[in-house]
Amino acid sequence: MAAISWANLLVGLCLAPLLPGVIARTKALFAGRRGQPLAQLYLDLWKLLRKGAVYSSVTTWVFRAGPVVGLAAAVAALLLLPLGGAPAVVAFDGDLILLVALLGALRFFLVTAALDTGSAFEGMGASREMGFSALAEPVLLVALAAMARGTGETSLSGMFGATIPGEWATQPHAMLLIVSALFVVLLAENSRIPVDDPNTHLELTMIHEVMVLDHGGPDLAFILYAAALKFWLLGALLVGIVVPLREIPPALAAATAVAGMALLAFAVGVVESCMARLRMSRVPQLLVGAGGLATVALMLELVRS
Amino acid sequence: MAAWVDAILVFAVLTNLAVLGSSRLGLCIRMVAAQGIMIGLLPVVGHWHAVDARAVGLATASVLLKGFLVPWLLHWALVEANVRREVEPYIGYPMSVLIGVASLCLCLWLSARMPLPVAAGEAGTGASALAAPVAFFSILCGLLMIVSRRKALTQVLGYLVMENGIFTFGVALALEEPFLVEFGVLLDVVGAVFVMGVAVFHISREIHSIDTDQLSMLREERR
Amino acid sequence: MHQILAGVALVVVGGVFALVADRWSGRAAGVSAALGLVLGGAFGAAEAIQVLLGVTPTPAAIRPEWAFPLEAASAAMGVDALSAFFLLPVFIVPALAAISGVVVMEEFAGHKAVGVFWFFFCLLAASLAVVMVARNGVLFLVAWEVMSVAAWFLITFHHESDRARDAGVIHLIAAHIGVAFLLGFFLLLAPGAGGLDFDTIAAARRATATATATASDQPTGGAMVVAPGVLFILALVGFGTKAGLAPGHVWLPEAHSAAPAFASAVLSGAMIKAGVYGLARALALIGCWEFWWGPTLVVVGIATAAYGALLALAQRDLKRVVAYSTVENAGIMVAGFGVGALGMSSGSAPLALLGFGGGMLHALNHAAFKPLLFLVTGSVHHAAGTYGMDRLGGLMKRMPWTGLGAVIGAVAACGLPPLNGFVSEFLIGLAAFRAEAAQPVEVAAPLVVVVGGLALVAGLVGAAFTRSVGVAFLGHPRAPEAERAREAGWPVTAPLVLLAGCCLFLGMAPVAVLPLLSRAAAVVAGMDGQIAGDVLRVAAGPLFEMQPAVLGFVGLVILFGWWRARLLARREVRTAVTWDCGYAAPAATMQYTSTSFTQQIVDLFGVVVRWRRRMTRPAGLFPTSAAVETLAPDPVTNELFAPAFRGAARLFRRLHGLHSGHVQVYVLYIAFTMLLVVAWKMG
Amino acid sequence: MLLTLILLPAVAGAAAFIIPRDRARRALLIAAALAHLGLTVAAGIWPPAPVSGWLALDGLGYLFLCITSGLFLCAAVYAAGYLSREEPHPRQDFFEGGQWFHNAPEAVFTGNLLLFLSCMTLVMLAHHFGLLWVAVETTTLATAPLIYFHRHHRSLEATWKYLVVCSVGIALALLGTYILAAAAARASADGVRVPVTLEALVENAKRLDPAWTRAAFLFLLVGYGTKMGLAPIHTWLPDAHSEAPSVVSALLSGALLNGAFVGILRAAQVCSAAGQGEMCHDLLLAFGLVSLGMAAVFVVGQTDFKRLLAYSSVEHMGILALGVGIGGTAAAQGVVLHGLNHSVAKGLLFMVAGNILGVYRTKNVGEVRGVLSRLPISGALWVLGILAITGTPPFGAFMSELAILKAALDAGRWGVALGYLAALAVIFVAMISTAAKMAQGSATGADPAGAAAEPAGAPPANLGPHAAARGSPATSRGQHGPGAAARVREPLSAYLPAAALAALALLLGLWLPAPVKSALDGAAVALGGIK
Repeated sequence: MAAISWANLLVGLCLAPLLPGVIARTKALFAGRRGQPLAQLYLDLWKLLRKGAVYSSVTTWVFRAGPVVGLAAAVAALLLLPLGGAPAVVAFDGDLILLVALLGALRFFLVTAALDTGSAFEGMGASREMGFSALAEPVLLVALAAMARGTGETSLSGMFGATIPGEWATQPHAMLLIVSALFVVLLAENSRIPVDDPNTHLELTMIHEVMVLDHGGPDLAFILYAAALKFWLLGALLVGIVVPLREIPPALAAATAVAGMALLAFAVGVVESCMARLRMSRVPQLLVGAGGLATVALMLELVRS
Repeated sequence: MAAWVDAILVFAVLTNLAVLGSSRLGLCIRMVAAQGIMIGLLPVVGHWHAVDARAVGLATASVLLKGFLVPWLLHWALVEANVRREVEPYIGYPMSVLIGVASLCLCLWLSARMPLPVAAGEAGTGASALAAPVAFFSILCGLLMIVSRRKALTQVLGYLVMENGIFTFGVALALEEPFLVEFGVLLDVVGAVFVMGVAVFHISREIHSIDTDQLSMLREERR
Repeated sequence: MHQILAGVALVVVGGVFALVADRWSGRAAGVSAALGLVLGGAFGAAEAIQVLLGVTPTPAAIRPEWAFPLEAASAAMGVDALSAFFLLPVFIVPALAAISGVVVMEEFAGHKAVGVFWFFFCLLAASLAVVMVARNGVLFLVAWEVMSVAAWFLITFHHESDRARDAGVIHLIAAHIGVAFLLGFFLLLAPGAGGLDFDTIAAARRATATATATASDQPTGGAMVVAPGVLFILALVGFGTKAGLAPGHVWLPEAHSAAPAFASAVLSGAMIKAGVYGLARALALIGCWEFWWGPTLVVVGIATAAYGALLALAQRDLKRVVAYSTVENAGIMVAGFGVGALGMSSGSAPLALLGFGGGMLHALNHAAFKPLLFLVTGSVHHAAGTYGMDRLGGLMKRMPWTGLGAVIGAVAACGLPPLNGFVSEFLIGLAAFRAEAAQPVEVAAPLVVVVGGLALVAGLVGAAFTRSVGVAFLGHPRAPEAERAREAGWPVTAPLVLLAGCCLFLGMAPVAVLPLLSRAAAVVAGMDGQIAGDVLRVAAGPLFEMQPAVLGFVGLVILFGWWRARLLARREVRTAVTWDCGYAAPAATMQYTSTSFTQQIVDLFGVVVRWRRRMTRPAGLFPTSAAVETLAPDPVTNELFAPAFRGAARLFRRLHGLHSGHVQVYVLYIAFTMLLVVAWKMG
Repeated sequence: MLLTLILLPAVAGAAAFIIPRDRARRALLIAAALAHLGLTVAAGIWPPAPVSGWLALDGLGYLFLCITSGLFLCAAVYAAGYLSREEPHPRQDFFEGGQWFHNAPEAVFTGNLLLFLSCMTLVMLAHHFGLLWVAVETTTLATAPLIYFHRHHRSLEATWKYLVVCSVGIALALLGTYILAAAAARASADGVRVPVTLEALVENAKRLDPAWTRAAFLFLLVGYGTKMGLAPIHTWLPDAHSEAPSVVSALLSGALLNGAFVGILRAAQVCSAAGQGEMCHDLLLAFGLVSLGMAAVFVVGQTDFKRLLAYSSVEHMGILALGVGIGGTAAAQGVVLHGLNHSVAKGLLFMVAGNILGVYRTKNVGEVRGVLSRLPISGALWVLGILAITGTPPFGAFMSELAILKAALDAGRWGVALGYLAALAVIFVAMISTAAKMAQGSATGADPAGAAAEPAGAPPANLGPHAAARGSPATSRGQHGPGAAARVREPLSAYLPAAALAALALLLGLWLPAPVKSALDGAAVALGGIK
């Protein structure tokens, strides 16, 4: 059984950078452009890893620790992630708390690294990042709590295991609310369009990109890879709910899960092409709305049982 | 002998009303002195047949103190403060007399309801039905004078009238308390009045008037 | 028991020596006090750990013959697992803080009463220990108030500043009103002639609890005269004000920011625990559990935590941020107790033990990282002379050890994985999630508040501490004082490193702490230590299974750090100026300030924080100066207590007119009273 | 033995009037105080025989006699130092600017002090109600000149009010005594006469006419209540305490109020023996609560720290009345201990207030700051005193207030307990914020050493209260000077008695020596009689 989990982990580590490529490609499709190659991110990572590094004179060891701890947190979080119905490498009651906390650690060190440079832009990005994540985190946890209430399990692997189809049958509207809430959280956490524009070049409007403005070489590689892993992580949670798996052989389950992820990436691409960015003051309202959805879902679950 | 007692008590009531009604301090002092003398004679008059050394001693002492020593002191304070007339008091003179009469009726009604320890009017006990009501009336008049007058000297007189009331109550109940207490009470009353007199003397010298309005600096501000 | 008393005696002797040694030099006073505290602390902590580990059987309560003026009072003292657990921070934190304090206090040696300060510092530590050990209501209250009065002298050390004086007075008033409630609690706990000894009370209540288990709580045995609900409210308010629960927290930020930093470390690290210990002891003493206690504790706890986190965001003073985070952590501890109470009232032992265990472990963790943060602020103030974050910056380069301590403290305070803050929040979260998933609705509903609340609080506290560490320690120094800041000597940094080590140890190996926890939680839950140990080992299973993931995370950090070093080994690493869009002269003031960083979040919760912004707009064609200043006074003080106190004072002053100054009126009062009395009694 | 107890201070008082040389008179004062304390303690060890039923030493009397005697000794030591620092010649009153005043002759002051002690002893020993009334009246007359020691406008006003209010009150008490005598007269059937003494009355209390005993108790309660300072008939207390010299205020609060309280307790003993105990409880409870309420109202926003202490006395008398009102032995022990605690703490506070007044020359709380830095010893004692009087542990008052609260709660009187705790809380808030503002902060106030305009021939600066004012009286407000005002040398006699009282207050909170415990129990038994 453990082999499947490690296999899923490897799949995640390898295919994660593919998803941004898919998103970029769908946006190009909508815009009528050829778009960058699917493996663009792989190439960037390869290029960056072989470069030197330029560190600002102002920064201290905190700046250097940022990317390293960030990537470590992302990979550690991946250890906890079940994919395609198979349990995660490390699965225990309450592992969702550890997952959210690891994302918190990633965010903490990235933000402190940003503030270390002492530039106004990084400060701005850090401030916005903390502001929005302070609202996104509760939504994620309440959504997972609703899932826990529905499935009666407190471990991620248990939740996203075989019981999901039964849940869709008994509580379809609650599950729908959870999916939409998680989708909003995915967009917010990974700086996709409605919340933040990943490939804008105007520092004043950025959130995530401006935080990593001063990183270069291997540091930037680590950060980009961590971001991709984070997208894979939250995507897998969403896919775990949306694609109900019957008792099918694990290899096939993994494949369907990866297909689901690609589909998710395509969906995000579609959303990014059709919508413009929300005004900065609108974003909290979006997150609070998502929070409302998750809470309603939880209430439905509570009332039912 | 009851007739004499009643006469004295009636005299006391009249002096009370007179003091309430008059504005001239010199007159008030003399009237209160007279009341002191008459009340002082009560122990003797009450027990005319069984008069003993104790009663006579008490009577002479109170007559001497209340009739002569205290009025002399108050006169000396009056002269020192060279004040003739009570400045207009909080409650007007006619009004005070009216209140006096009303309180007399109240006292009569009250004492009728209140059981007196000694059957009223028994011969030889010196207690007469009038004693208790007159005593309460004097106390009320004393309080009224203290509360309604402005001059410090009048307040001393009010206190004296109140003491006379309480003294009549004591004698009226024909108490056989030993001699010492009677005399001690007398001594204290006079002592209190004496100290008050000295205080009035100082007040007049300190603030050149014995009007208690000057004496109202110590208060809590209503910020 | 005798070792602990010896420890307390040593601490007091240290204090007295400090008072005497002040004649020669302030430093001598500091050293003697620190010596007393360290030796006494070592003695006491040793025995406390032995009791907790069950090495020595919990010593029977000693009851020395002592002619107290009140016969209900007796000097009964005893140590059980609960007391021993809370004795740890009480003995260790003051000792560490004193070492760091000796240096800080030296500069005041000449012109301030340093000896008196050290005496009351030691008296505070000693009275804290006595509070934890007291087994009699009156002795408990006397030690409790001596603790508050000693803390007052620490808070008003800089009494020339108005803020410190007001903080001292507010602290004393809050403490005294708390004692008023505690008086009610202890006296109503065991009405009747019986003394106020905890053992007799516990036995009596347990007897009547079983007797009236079925009937309503009408008194049969006489011991249960008052409904347990009333006792619970009295205890919650009484101990809540000391622990810093929401409406009663108003004194805490003022007091902790007025006292010298290392004294605040003791106030936060040890004194707040007295409130939490008191609440635990009260719950244990009351003996029965009603269904509505759990939800009340949870709601009050989470509300306090969110309120504290929000206010921490809105502060500009480093020390007030740390003080408000104490309020937040107190909220989390009480929320843990709430989860435990829910477990007790719903009869599920694992939930109860997890809840109480989580709450108490958070108290221990808080006693590790909060003094670390306060010592950091103390070291910053000692070096840069100010607490204001907007006049600091770039201290990490100039004070590396303090900087490291600050980062570790911040990570622990935010409850992030490798460190101890996360472990206790994980326990409480686990209990909440498990109950929420499996228990019936009325138990699960309040736990949703815990789940959502903890997540929101984690987000807010994360923002608060990233801002504090970022603005104060990183970036360019914003003022000349920050420029000149230098690390103080080893006595200041050694305790920092030691406390950081504690945080790391507790974070990485929570397994070691579990046995200590189970016996203490058993006392509150009223269960036997052994059974509780087994139940908790099963319930806290995930704590063991989590180890690999956390160790994996740390291993990955080391792996990637080594990988990047190898990558960069052969390549050229240059330093340059931070990317500034090519702007010619970037200034330090262009960096984000403390309030601008958190403005976005705080505006969201504007209705709660209600901060005021004073703005001088740029005027004229060529504006010379413009400034914006935001102030965040504590809304509870400003909107609730201040108007109430002012209104009452105005009403009372209006009544002063009764003393009008005229003799006539006074005599009228006598006559009126006489009339009233006669009418009442003779009518 | 009892007679010597009374006559010793009286004779010393008379001698004090005659002795011309001040130094000898002060020595006599201290010697008489010491002798009196010695005699009291001796009377405790070898209880003397009562004198013809009128004078007797029971538990209650003995305890309050000890308190009065001990407090008088401390006051005597303080007064000796205080008088030596006072200037007899006229000087400027620093409150009302232009008015000059001079002190009363020192002989009058010392003499009256000693007469006061002998009257208080008489009050404690008197078991005959008439004698008790005479004793209480003489205490009023003895203290009137003491209040008027500084012969200026305000103290004269205070004295006048004290005399009028107390005399009216005492007159009512006289009426009560007469009614009691009347009731006794009716009870003395078949020839045997029942004297108006405590033992006789209690002995055949059953035969007393219930209506008359109730009426007697009402008048005695209101009469002696005026003297004891129970609200709303406490009006003389704040004025008298704030205008009298601090040592007199200490004696007024610490001893005089207790004397009146003993009077009420005697009446209550008789009344409860006659079966009217329940009425006494209600009345005392009512007066207690009203006093606590009034004290709480007047303490808030009080700007004069001596009036603050005066209202605190009203509060504590309220607590004593409340304790007796609740009834039962536990409450009785609380009341007795509280009487002791209050006298000790209040004496300490007034003496320290005198020191502060002497240096800062203002009673306005707003203008006094930094006492801890200017008068370190007095400042520390001030803070300890305030903590003691507000019933903060580890001081004694906490234990006694706790006992009374426990009795109230055990008796199931929730309303009373709630009101009691609320009033105590309000009073603590008001007093601690005032006292803390005074004690801490950088010192203000005129610098006695180096004011610029030194009036010619003025004696060298020293600590004497009302010491010659330097320059304009407004110096205390105007002149803060760059640095905090210098630290003032405090003479031993100014703080030694206060320090002794502070130590006693702390001791009473933590440990009770055996003799004190037996005295307290003796008094509690007598008080417990009021079921």
